[in-house]
Amino acid sequence: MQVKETNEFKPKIVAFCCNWCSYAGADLAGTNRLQYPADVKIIRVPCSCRVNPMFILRAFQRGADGVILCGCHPGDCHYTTGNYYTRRRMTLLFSMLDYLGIEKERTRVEWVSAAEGAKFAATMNDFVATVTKLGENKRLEDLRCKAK
Amino acid sequence: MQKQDKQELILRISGVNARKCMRCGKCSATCPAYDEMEYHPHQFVYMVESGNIEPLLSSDSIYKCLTCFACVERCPRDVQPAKLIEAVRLAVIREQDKNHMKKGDLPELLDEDLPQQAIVSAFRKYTK
Amino acid sequence: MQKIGVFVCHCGTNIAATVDVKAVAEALKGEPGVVFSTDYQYMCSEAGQNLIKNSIKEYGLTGVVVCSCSPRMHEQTFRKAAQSAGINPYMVEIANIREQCSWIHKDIWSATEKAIILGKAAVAKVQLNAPLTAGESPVVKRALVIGGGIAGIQTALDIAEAGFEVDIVEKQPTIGGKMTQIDKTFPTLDCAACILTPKMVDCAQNEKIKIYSYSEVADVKGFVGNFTVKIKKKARYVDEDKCTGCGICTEKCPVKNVPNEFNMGMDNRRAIYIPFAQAVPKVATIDANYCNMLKNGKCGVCSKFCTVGAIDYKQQDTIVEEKYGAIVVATGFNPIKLDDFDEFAYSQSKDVITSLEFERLTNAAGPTSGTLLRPSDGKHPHTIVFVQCVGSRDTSGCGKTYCSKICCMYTAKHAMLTREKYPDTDVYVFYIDVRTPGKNFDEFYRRAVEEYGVHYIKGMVGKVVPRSDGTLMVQASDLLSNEQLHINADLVVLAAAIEPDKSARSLATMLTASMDTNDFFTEAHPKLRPVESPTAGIFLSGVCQGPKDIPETVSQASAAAAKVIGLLAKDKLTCNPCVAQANELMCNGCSSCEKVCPYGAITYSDKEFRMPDRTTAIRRVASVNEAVCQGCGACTVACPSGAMDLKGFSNSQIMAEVDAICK
Amino acid sequence: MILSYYPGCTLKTKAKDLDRYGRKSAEALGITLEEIPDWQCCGGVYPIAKDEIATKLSSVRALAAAKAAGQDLVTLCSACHNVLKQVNNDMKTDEEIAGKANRYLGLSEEYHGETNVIHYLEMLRDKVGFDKIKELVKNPFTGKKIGAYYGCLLLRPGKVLKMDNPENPKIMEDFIRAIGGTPVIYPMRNECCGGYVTLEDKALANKRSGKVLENAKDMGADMLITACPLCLYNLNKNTDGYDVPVYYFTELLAEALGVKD
Repeated sequence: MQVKETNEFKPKIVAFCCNWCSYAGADLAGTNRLQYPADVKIIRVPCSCRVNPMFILRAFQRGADGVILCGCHPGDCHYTTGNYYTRRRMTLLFSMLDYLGIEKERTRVEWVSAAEGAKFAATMNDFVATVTKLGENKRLEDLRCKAK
Repeated sequence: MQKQDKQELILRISGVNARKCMRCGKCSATCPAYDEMEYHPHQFVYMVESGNIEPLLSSDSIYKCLTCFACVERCPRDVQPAKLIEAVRLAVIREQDKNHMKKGDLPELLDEDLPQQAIVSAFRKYTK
Repeated sequence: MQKIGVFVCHCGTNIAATVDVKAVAEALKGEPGVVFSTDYQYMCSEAGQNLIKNSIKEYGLTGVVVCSCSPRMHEQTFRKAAQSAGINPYMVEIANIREQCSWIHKDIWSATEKAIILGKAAVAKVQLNAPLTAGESPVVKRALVIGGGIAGIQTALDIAEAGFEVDIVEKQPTIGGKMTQIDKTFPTLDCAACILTPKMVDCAQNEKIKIYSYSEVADVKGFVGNFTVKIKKKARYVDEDKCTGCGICTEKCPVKNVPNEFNMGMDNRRAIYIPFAQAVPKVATIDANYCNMLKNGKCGVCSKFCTVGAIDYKQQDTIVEEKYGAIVVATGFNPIKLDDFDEFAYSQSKDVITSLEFERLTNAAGPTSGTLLRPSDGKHPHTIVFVQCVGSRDTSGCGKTYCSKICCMYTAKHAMLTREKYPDTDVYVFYIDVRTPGKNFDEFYRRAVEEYGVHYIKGMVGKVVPRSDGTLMVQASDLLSNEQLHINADLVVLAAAIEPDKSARSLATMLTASMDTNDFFTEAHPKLRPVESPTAGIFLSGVCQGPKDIPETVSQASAAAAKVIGLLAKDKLTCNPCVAQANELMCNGCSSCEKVCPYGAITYSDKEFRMPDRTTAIRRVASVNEAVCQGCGACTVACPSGAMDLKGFSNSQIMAEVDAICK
Repeated sequence: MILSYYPGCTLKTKAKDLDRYGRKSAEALGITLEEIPDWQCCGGVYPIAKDEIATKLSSVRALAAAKAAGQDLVTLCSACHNVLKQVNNDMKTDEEIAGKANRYLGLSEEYHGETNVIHYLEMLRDKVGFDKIKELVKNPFTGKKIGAYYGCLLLRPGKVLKMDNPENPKIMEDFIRAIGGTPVIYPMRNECCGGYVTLEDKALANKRSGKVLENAKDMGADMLITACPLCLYNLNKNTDGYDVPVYYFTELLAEALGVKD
């Protein structure tokens, strides 16, 4: 296995994708071989509304540099109303995180349908670029977790 | 003024979103001053939307609108054509020396029964 | 601690070309709980599956991680393999290293690194997996159809055809719905009664179908496969079993001035009535608002003339309780009220009518026996103006924002029939757009114009002025010639927008079925599940879901029936085991979860708990109905005390994944 | 009951009858109309444009005066009613206009549309009640076929004025019934008489008024009533051949109540 230069900053990005639209959109990006950085790691959830703010705080505590939530477009939620809850909850959470010093650019909610492979890839490229520009996230990170 | 600036001016003064129009023509169907107008209410909406303002500015139609609001009341899309016509008229008379009615014209137009209301209204509509 | 086996798939070169699969298998060996890790060329092949099965047995694995393609692809395959080797299928997790790794990265080093992290996350999750058992619930093999119009009739007939029992609840005294009022149907112009009434009779004669006419749904409890429904049978003061429908009572009744709703109030009926000759059931009904006997105890004429003693003035509303496996909503529509459109003078002139009233004026069973006569003076109209889009596509707040879809076609039909029957009549149609997407629809409309000489005018009517000579001055715009027209008409026909029946909203609440802002029921998926409500076991038929014409309604009705049959054909329903679960000890009874649940799956009950000091306390706690819960997880986040969790996607599992990714 | 009253310029000059009979009738109905001090002309037409502030100020002053008195503001002239209600609505709902107007006026207390503006007819309907008027009528117009002429200013825009159904109003018909007359419903009753355009285009006003009168006559009206001096002027100028006299509704009210001198 070749060894790579690791001087450049590689952000840690957690992406929560709902099972019905966005996870399928991510699969479609793969099927179409649309590239986006390997820094993005996807966690599958049944619906974007399953994402507890706790998970996002946990990600930042463990050293994530950015967290993105993807769900079905408003009105298209598999569970009818889940993404509306997401939208409201995350608006609140993100402004609180901003207050705590985690820039608004590090958090994002995007609607990606199962047909929008290209949008998924573009969104991830854009998000990674944005977070990379901001650099490492120092806020909320708990170094005790890191030591292990 | 550029074509686009004029369009923006009209839309800003009127507060109307001309894009809501679905071209049903109910405004013109209901307009009591239709026959007197060169451009009819639905044409105002369409021409403002497409930025074709110049012909409206120079047309007498803007002084024929009775501001009776029939078109506003009955428009199924809430476009409010009368407000657009008012805005075009204001765009004209707000320019210097473009008052539609001069004070000197007045005595000739008056008769002894004419209520004050008509005179103040006309001044408001025709002059700046 | 689980004993976990890791299986890394090459997928030929799909994965192996960009991910060093051996390195992945090697790296995951060191993860906690992993007792076996290997790679293989095609894990989904028979040989690959056998490798998993044999390893489970050989190493006594309790959990399996497969690093392969998307779980949307082969999760089921690997779960089945694991199950056949004796472990719970939900102890399998997939790390998606193809669609979300090898296919999108070119650099082997970073792709491999990512694949390892995804593998670690899957291992971390599996550590916390618990065996899940999909619950089963029995299916009551009987369906309920709410609404007995053409939609409900077709659905019921199709379900009965498949051998299942089905009940129709209809609030009117007869089934048949709006179609009974229609004269001819577009685009073929066959008579509505001729094609509808045989179906109504079929319903009455089919022993699998039971009709609750003059009845309403009063309450719905339960869930897919097992609904309990209370049906209110309104008192009709006539014994349905005894009444033969001879009609003598309806001739003898002295109260003659009741507006006849079947003819849109354009003529009168008696206080005891049968809505129309082909009514099903053909049973008389007493209108309590008008009957002298019921109002003040003075009359009793119908009872005297009834030869079978069917009249029962003491009849009361009764409640019937039935169990159903599936419910079909077919509540239909009504034209909107035109109070806010009086520029068309609807309330000022009898000769300004709605299209449905026009149907009655041209129907042989209507108030004029099918001769087109003006309601005001009974004369033939010579100039008729049709106005389209009255209250449709209206965002001003007076009407409906949507297109009512059927008006263009029925107006073309009305115009054409008028010109055919009365060639001396001038017919004008004012339109904004003519919308004719349907088989033979545009041809039909063009025939009205080209063969029948109907004047189609692009524009709208702005004002209708009735005059003392009985004419109607119609002021309108002709946008193509840029003129304002003044037409002296004898009759003006308004194509009023249609809206869902008023009963739909309260019904939706009972069914916990969702509705859009216009009170149309929403479908589970607008393209792929158009006849199902998002609420399991509730199906949609006809206009209750959105405006549609008869051919569309009938196809949707049959589609809904097919879905119901598919459900009723099962003896038991397998539930999704990944559902919410309330920890009763932590629940504080706040109802937050209940409020966000889109399915009404959460209920509260008082339970007795042993307290640490050996006393007992009664607390209100949530419980989830596993047959109803769809597993979205909205409640888990809404719960302030953390009592609610989602099986298969638990808080701890997801956080373990987060930890693994961020390490 | 004491209410603030905004007469408007025309009622002080050409339309003194509208004002005089209105006050007398109010008195007979037990209502005191307090003319607000130092009112200025409303301008006759509502300034529609979003950026018109100065032209709305006289109305805002009147509205603020009524607010200070803690009373509803009654108008009698259709035009004043229209202007005051629409400006009031702006002050209530359009922050930009309200902000500018308040900064300009520098009132001791900012005005944000708190005053309830009602037309005299609404006062009769909602404060007095047509049933009560019916009881107080001494000289009923029995057998008289009276057409109500609403024109445009009383009803439109319906969403702002909220006086009655703008397409099928009944407040004036109910009034006619209350004073013992028979209302004649004719569809042109809410169409424009020609308005201020009469000043420079007599032909247009003649045509519009003619249509109204023709329809009213055709539907059997012996006379028309109106609340607007300009409507009265336009209709009266063009009655040729129709023979339908036009009166202020307050004149009929005063006569019915027996307070017309």
